[in-house]
Amino acid sequence: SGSNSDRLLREEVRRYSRQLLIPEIGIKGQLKLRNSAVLVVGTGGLGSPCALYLAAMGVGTLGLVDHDTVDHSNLHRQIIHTEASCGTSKVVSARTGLSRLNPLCRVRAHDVLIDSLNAKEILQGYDVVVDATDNAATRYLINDACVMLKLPLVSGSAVRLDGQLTVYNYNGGPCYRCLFPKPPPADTVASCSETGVLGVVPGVIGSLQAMEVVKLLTGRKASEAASMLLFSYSSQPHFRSIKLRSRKATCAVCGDTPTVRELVDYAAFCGSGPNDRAPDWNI
Amino acid sequence: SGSNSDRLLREEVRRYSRQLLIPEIGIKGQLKLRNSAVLVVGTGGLGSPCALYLAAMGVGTLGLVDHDTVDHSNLHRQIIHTEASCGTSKVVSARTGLSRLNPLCRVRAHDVLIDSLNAKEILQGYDVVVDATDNAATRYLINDACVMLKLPLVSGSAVRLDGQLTVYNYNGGPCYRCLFPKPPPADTVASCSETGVLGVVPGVIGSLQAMEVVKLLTGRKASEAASMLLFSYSSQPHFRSIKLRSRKATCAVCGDTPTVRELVDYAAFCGSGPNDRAPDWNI
Amino acid sequence: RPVAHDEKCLTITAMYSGGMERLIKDEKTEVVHKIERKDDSTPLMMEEFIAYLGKTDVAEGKQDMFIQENSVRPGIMVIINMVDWEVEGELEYELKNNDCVEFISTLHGG
Amino acid sequence: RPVAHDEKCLTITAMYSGGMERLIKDEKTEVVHKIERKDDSTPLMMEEFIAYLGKTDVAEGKQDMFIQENSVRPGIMVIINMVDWEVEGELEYELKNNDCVEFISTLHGG
Ligand SMILES: [Zn+2]
Ligand SMILES: [Zn+2]
Repeated sequence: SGSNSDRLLREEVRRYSRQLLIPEIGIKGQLKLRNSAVLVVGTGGLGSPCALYLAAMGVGTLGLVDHDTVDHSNLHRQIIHTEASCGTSKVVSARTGLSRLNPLCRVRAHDVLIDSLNAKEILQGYDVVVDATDNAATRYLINDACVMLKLPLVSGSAVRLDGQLTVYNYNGGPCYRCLFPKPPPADTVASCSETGVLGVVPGVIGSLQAMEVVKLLTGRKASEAASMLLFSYSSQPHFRSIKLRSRKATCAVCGDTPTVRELVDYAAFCGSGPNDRAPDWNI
Repeated sequence: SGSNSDRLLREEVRRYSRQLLIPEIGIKGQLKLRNSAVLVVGTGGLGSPCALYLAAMGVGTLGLVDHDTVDHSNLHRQIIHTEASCGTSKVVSARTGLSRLNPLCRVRAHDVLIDSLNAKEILQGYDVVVDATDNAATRYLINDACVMLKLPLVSGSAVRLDGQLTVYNYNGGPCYRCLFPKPPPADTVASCSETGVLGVVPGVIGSLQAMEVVKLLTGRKASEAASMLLFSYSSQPHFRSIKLRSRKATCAVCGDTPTVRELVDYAAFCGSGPNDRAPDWNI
Repeated sequence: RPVAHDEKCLTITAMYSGGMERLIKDEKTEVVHKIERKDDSTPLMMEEFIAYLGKTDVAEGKQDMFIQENSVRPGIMVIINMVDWEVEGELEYELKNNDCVEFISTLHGG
Repeated sequence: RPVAHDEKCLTITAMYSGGMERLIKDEKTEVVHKIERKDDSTPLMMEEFIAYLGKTDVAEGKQDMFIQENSVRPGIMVIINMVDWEVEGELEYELKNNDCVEFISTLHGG
């Protein structure tokens, strides 16, 4: 819309004035956000606050990927959606929420199930990828695609009262496979549908994912060592930060002699795919 | 609306099913949320995510207090509001946002500037008060009113890249005045309008305020020691938890022989009131 | 008082979270172990410690949700004193007195 | 190596955050101080330490934004080794070797 890549528009100055005041961000940082494209995979509990804050803070282009529709049981945590959008496409509902908040944000809605065939095409052209998905198979898929396309990956997860947050494949740090070379047995993996989640838990982690994206886009992240943030509603203190290993030379995908050179069948690799859902729980 | 205080309605079971699955919450915890009333003072950067998550998770009655109108420069952090609501009342805009997300939540909009004359009347009847305001005078006012009405206070703040979170006046812990008996000199106090704030910083703190409310309402908080959570975008680790003193026997308001027995003139006490705003910043 | 280096007894805290606690007897999240060594020159390696926890802490019938092929099963992170155990040598790490070893499930939900 | 109790030199770390760093020379957030004592029986009290920081760390002309009436000015929190200084005795706290003392502005915005 006529936006110049090295100048802020008058309406951008008005909207982002409180961020322009911060030396760490300033005009330079705000321009970096505006000229960046971020892909958020999953518009559920994590993707809701993450996408809202990224759009609010001024990321110029946001991609959203989801194949699901909004359900009433989502609304206790998925605050980008609405009662009225129940039954409709999540990415369309999320795009509506973002445009209500910030019409300056360009939103690309990918209303598909991300898989080995389309993942690289979807990720191509983005500067950062956010993993806000809900199953192990898709987490390995997105990780491997990010390694192949050399994209940093902001990975969050939340189940019950606990959450985890890590930036993978960035600045000599590990990828998801470096930490978890073998997938967990399918019967040990718990999803939010099966085991529940307190609404605000993905809220906290998803907001922090948006913060990690800002750190990546503005350059601050380059000075930080690889770490994983652990969060729990039920522990004291609620947050702990764990020091992580570097990239593993023997990693199957990001190592020195990778054996995984193309995306594979991740449902087979994990013994369970993104559509293997437990039945809804009833009283 | 015909809701029974010891049973969940069918539509509540459907909406909150993922929380009912968590032993820590369950039907008992969900009923406690549903039968509670929480007052959120301030519908800005902190109040936006806090109110959204409280409504989403099933708090039955939410009060909102704000006298301000929505401005474009709010929207980089105040995600409950919309572009279309610019120029209109913040509490009305926030109520619209909450009803879009969860029509089961009863919202009371207090479209007033909270002050020494109306504070106790506004706070009366709520179970927990959330301080999501933006100035020292209002923070002392709300604290003193909470002490007088024996209400726990979930206090959050965010400026630039930093945030702080504490629960005051609860279970033998300190009140705000126990920690800060004297107000800071007016010229050392920075507001978000003057010094800016990164959008996601109040997002993180406001979400955590919602979590503290849930801990208070469900009873978990009773087993935790008094602490203050410190957050910074620019520190590693981002979160630290500080052990706080107990209630101070000599505190002017919550002490054994209080000298402050009625609400006072807080603008005079602090040398600066809620309406003393710095001029907007221009490039 | 500081612990002398020649003691034969190691105090090690095992912590379980992120869902791991559901594999542990009484769903405990923290168990302090006092482990006697034959003498002070016999090291306690992580591999041996994991096998020991499988017997002492893990609930009946859930051992193979904890241990697989002499290590923890895939999907469990091991953190030694707040550091990813890979940095410390994984199964070859030699436990020191007062170490804290955490076992955390990877979470996949969102 | 563990520090012996009879040393005359205390190593104390002062940290500044939440906006406090803007009162400090070069906006430093962390300054490590080596403080010589006359002898090992002369305690270093918090009141003396704050006066000392006012001279060494605080930028020219900003002293009265840091110190008021022999203590820190209202609105500054003091944290000793992650604990609110009121728990530790405030101005009467006696500093120990390797203590970490943080000065944090209270934030009021939202
Ligand atoms: Zn790797
Ligand atoms: Zn008090």
